[in-house]
Amino acid sequence: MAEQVTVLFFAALREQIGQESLSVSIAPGGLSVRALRAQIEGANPAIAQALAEQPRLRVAVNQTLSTFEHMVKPGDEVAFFPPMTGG
Amino acid sequence: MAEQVTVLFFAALREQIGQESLSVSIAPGGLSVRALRAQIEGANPAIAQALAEQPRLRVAVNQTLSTFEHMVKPGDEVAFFPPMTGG
Amino acid sequence: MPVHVRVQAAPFDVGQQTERLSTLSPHTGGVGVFVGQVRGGQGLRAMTLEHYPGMTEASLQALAQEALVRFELTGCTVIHRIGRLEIGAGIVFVGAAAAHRGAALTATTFLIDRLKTGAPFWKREEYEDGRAIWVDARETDEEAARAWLTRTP
Amino acid sequence: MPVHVRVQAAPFDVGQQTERLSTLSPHTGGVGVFVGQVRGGQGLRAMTLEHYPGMTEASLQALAQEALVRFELTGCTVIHRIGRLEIGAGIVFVGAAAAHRGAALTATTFLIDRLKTGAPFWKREEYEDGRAIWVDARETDEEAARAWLTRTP
Repeated sequence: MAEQVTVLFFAALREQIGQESLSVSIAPGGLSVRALRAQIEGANPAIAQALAEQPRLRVAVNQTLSTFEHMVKPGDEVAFFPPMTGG
Repeated sequence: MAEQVTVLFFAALREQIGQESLSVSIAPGGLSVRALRAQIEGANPAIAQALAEQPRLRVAVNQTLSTFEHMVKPGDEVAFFPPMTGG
Repeated sequence: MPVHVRVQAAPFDVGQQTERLSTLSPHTGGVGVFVGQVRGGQGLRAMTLEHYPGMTEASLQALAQEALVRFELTGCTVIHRIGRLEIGAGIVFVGAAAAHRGAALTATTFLIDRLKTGAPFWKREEYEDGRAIWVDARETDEEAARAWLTRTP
Repeated sequence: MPVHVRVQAAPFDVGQQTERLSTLSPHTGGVGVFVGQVRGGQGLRAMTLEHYPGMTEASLQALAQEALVRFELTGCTVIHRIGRLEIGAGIVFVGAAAAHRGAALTATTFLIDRLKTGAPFWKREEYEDGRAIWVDARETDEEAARAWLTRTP
């Protein structure tokens, strides 16, 4: 279980994918958000399509806005979502 | 009575002069605020001094901010006061 | 009424006044509010607000109408208190409701900037040591009011 | 506490929240407030606010702390509602208290500009004809948030 990351989806993305979270096994050394995304997309064509349809996809790692180059480690929480629209 | 103007003083000016209003007789043809001021000052040295000590004296004629060139007519209300400090 | 102006000795109710602005129109998306209050410090005990009855109401009404048109507001409010006010007491409430936040907040700033030097109120401060001082108009306040003459909208 | 942050389904009380800001310090001279509410029109019936629990509270807390320091506030407040909200309902309350009006009003604008695109909320609109639409982030909102990166203070 220590080699899992939790992946979350929000808003239009969550709705389109039809699920709000996913547990993904990764290599112990970790990988970039970009590589994690590619790994998820390889396994889930529906997620690949939903992510591709988000031209301004945002990512947060452990609840902090991050870049796609950020390194993800086992145990991290990674969330993908469209641009935020609060207020 | 139709040849009177009412002159009002506010705030520091009112306090220094020791009175809040004055009835002044003017010529039926009227006169400028500047001339009215000179007329009042001629008759009241204490007012002359109080007005002289207000480097940024303001004037309103009939409750509208005016200039010292504005023509005052009998029946008008003329108010002198320091810069306003509301809010 | 989209414009609400009052000069009063009594306190104002911020909740009630904001509620009025919020419910004026279903097209309102934002309400901006500014409350000015008596700031303590330097031995200040209280201040007394003097005004020019009649001219005060007329100038605040004109200011509120100008804001309504200039910023395309759904409504705005100006309430100014007079008389003696202690530390922490509310002096002035200005508020603006608009479709979008930009207009609401800019109009709120416009109302308070212009009111400061454009309506016939004067403040007399009372200090704990017995001094009583008429507040001088600040040059920065007069500049803030003038700046609105050349700003758009 | 100078900073007050809440994410809640329940309505907020504008009067009570403004009172909190007004009474935090005797050195407060002004309180700025902005209330965002659901704007009607174009057949909109209601909207639902979704958020990212945990990250939302943390990002609002960081935003409020940044405003407190940047504008030398005596206090500030951010309350954001979640769940389904009908036309006219309050969505967000931001408020800032400071010694002077400039800081209070600028901080209020800063808080709402930055909150709009910087905290993990998403709006889903429901229309009378049955359509449900996720609101797109507006480029103007992202520009408004970015502008604060280069502004002083």
